[in-house]
Amino acid sequence: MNWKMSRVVRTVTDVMVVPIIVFGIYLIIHGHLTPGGGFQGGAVVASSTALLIIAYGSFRDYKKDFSSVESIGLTLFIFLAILGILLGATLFYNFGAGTGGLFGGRVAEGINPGYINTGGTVPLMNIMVGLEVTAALSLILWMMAKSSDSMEVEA
Amino acid sequence: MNSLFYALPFVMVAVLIIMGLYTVLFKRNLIKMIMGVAIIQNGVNLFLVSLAYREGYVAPIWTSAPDVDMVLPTPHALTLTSIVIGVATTALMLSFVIMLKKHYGTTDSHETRRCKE
Amino acid sequence: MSLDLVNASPAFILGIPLLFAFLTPLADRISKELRDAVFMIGLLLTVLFVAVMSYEVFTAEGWAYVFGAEETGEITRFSFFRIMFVADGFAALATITVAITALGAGIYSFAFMEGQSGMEKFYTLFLLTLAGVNGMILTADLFNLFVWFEVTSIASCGLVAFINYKGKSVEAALKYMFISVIGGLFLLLSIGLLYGEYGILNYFAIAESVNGGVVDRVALSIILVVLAMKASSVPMHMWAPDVYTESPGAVTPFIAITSLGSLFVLFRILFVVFRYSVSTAALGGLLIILGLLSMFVGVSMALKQSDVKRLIAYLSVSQIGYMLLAVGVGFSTLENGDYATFGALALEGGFFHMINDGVYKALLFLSAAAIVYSTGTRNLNKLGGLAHRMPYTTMFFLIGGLSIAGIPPLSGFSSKLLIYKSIYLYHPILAIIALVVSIITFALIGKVFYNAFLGPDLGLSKGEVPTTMLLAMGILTAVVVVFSLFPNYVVAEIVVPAVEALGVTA
Amino acid sequence: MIDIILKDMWSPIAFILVLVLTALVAYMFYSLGNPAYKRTKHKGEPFISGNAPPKDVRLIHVGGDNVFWGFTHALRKYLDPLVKGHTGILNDYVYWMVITMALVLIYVYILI
Repeated sequence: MNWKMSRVVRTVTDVMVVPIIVFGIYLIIHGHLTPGGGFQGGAVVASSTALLIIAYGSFRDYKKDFSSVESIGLTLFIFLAILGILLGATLFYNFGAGTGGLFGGRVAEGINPGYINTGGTVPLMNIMVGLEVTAALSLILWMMAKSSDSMEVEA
Repeated sequence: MNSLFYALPFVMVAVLIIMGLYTVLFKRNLIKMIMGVAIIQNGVNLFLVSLAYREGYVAPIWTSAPDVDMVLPTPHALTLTSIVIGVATTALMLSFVIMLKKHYGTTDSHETRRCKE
Repeated sequence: MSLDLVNASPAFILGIPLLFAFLTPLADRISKELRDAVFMIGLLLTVLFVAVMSYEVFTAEGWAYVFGAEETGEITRFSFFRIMFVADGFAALATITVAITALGAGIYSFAFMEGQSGMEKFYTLFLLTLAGVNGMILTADLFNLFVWFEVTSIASCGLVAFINYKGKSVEAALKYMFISVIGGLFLLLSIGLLYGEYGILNYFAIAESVNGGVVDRVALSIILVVLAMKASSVPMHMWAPDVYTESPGAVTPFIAITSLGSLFVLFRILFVVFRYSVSTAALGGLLIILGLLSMFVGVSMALKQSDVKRLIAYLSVSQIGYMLLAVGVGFSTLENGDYATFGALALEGGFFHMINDGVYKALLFLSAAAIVYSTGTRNLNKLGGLAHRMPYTTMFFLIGGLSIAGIPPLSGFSSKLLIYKSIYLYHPILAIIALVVSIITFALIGKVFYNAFLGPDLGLSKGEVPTTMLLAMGILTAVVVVFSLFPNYVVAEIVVPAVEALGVTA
Repeated sequence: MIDIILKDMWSPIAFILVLVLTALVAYMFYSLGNPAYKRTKHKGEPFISGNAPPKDVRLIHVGGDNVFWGFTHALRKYLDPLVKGHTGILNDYVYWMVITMALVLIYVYILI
C-alpha cells in the first residue's frame, strides 16, 4: 500500500474518523433500545478503518491484533450463551435480565423513553458482536487493500 | 388502485431477481456475476421487508413510540441476518476472485475452468 | 432451574464446536501444541455429547430443546416462536454420521496439514463447519436452517480454498461458494413465501396449517431443488467433483458430509412439513427420478476419469442417488398400503445406506489423500505398485472400496440388499438399474485398486503414511467392520428409531 | 439366543463362516497335491507371445485409461456428450440449477 490521497482528503479524514467511531459505539451500546446493535455499529466503526486506508494508503500490520480481538469477541459471545445452560436454564437464556447488576435494570412496561441499564445479557452480547465485527471487517478491508495493491505492482 | 400500489414492491422483487439471474447466467465477468448475486440478494431482502409491511402499523421500537399497533419484527430480523450473511459471502467471493486473478490472470468465467469433465 | 447436561446435549453439540472454534486462534498465540490440544478437546467433547444425546434418544425418547427458555423441557404454544432444536432418532442418526466422519478427518488432518501456515484458521473453519452441519440437522426452524446452511457454505468454502497457492483450489471454492450462495438466496425466498402465508417458521407449526396451495408448491419445489443441489444430486452435481478433487485431502470427507447433511435436512422437511399436503406418490416419484439420474450419470462420468479423487467423487454422486431412490420409494408409499410391505423397508435401507455411505466414503477419500500424500500425484496413468510400500493404506482402501461396491460381507452390501429388495417390490426395473450401477461401481473400484496399488513397484511412494493418519483411517475401518458384522443391531438400534421419528410408524 | 439375521435375509456372520469353511476345504484339496512339484524359472512372469518380458517395470503395468478401454470406447456415443456437458463454466452450473428448479416447479404444479 503505497498511495496517498491529497491533503484535503487526509484532513477531512482526520476530522471525521472520531465522530464515526463515536457514532458506531453509540449504535452498539444502544442496540437493545433502538435500531442498531453489534453488527451495524461494528460496520460503522470499521468504515473508519476503510476511510483511513483509502486516505493514507499505508497502514501498520495489525493483522494479528485484529484476529485476536475477533476471536475474543466471539469466544465471550458463545461463552455468555453457554453460561445460560451452566446456570441451569437453556442456551442463550437471558440470565442477566432484572437482576440489578450491570444492564440488569427492570424493563418498564409499555411505552417508555428507553433506559440504557436494561436488557440483561443482550447489551453484553451486542458489545461482543460489535468488537468482533469491527475487527473482522477491518481485517477484510486491510487484506483486500494489501492484495489488490500487490497485484498492481506485479502488473 | 390501492391493491396495485401494495403489489408494487413484489413486482420490483421479481424484476430484481430476474435481473440478477440474467447477470449470473449471461455475463462472463466474475465480478459482474458477483454483482448479479448481490442484486438477487437485494431482491430477496426487499421481499422479506415488503412482507412485514402493514398499513398504519409502526416499527416495534418501544422507545418513545406512539400509541398504535406495531408490526411483528421477525421478517426484519430475517432481513438483517440475511444482510450480514450477504456481507460475509460477498467479501469471501471477491477475495476468491482476487486470488483467482493472481493465479490465472483472468476474471472471465469461460477461461477459469481448469476443473472440468 | 437445574443443570441438566443430558437435556442440553443438542445445544452443546452446537455450542461446543462454536466455542472451541473461536478458542483455537487464541490458543495459537500461546503455543502450537495448545492449539492442537484445544481443537482435539473440542472435537472429542462434541462426539461425547452426540453419544450422550443418541443414548438418551435410543433408550428413552426424543425431546425438543427450546433456546432461551427459563425451564428446560417445557413446550408451550409460545415455544414455536423461539429457536427450537429436535433431538429424535433421525437427528441422532445424522449427528452420529457427522461425528464419526469429523473424528476421522480431524485426527487425519494433524499429520496431513503439517507444515501449512495459518493452521489455527483451518481448525476454526473445521469446527465451524461441524457446528454448521449439526445446526442444520438439529434445528426445527426454517430460518435457522438458512443461517446454518450459510455458515456451512462459508466455512467449508474456506476449507476448500485453504491451500490457496493452488489456483485450482480457489477456482473450486469460488464455484462452490457461488452456487451455494445462490441456492441459499432461493432458500430464503421460499422461507419468505412460507412465512408470508403462515406467519411462523417452526416446522411443526407450519405442518399443522400447511394446505398445499400454489405458494406451498413453489416453496416446496425451491427447497427441494436447493437442498438436492447441496447434496450434489444430478443435474446440479457439477460443483461436487471439482470441490472433492481440489480440497485438501484431510477435509474432503468432511465436505462430502455437508452434502449428506443437506440430504438429511431435505428428508426431514419433506417428511415433517410437506407430507400431509402433497401427493406423496408424485413427490416420491420426483425423488426417484433424481436418484436414478444421479446413480447413472455419476457412475458413467466416473468411467472416464483418470484422477483418483475425481473418480471417487463421481462415485459418491452416484451413491447419493441410491439414497434418493430408496427414500423416494419409501416416501411414495406413505399414503397407500404398500408402506407396511416394503415402504418401511425402503426407508430403513435408505437411512442405513446414508450412515454407511458417510463412513466408507470418508475412508475412501482419506486413503486417496494418503496416496496423494505419499506420491504427490493423483493421476492414475502414473500410479502403480503402491501396495509394496503402503500395505495398511491398501487394506483400508480395499475395505472401503468393497463396501461402496456392495460386496458381501461388507456394510454396503447390507444396506444395498434392503434397498434392492424394497425397490424390486416397487418396480423390478429400478432394482435392475441399481444392480447394474453397483456392478459398474465394483468394476471402477477394481480399476483404481489395480492401477494404484497392484503391479510392480514403480518407486513412486515415499513409504507408509504417518501413524496418526493410519489411526484415523483405522477408526473409520473399525466402524465399517462393525457395521458389516452386525447390520441387524445397527438397523434395529439406530436406523429404526430414525424411521419411526419421522412420524411414519405403520 | 441373539438374532444375527438381518430382516430374514442376510447374516454376515454365517457368510464369513461359510467362507472360512470353503477356504478350509480348498486348503484340504491343495494339500492333497504333489509336494515334489518345483517352481519353474518363468513362473509368475508376464507372457507376451513368447517374447522376453521388458526390463523396465513401467512397461509391465497396464494402468490408467487403458483399463476398461474397450468398454468406454464402445460406449463413446453415450459418454462423450456427457463428458462434454461438464463444461466447468460457472454460468452453466447456475443454469442447470435454474433449469432444474423450473422443471421441478412444473412437475410439482401439475402432479402434486
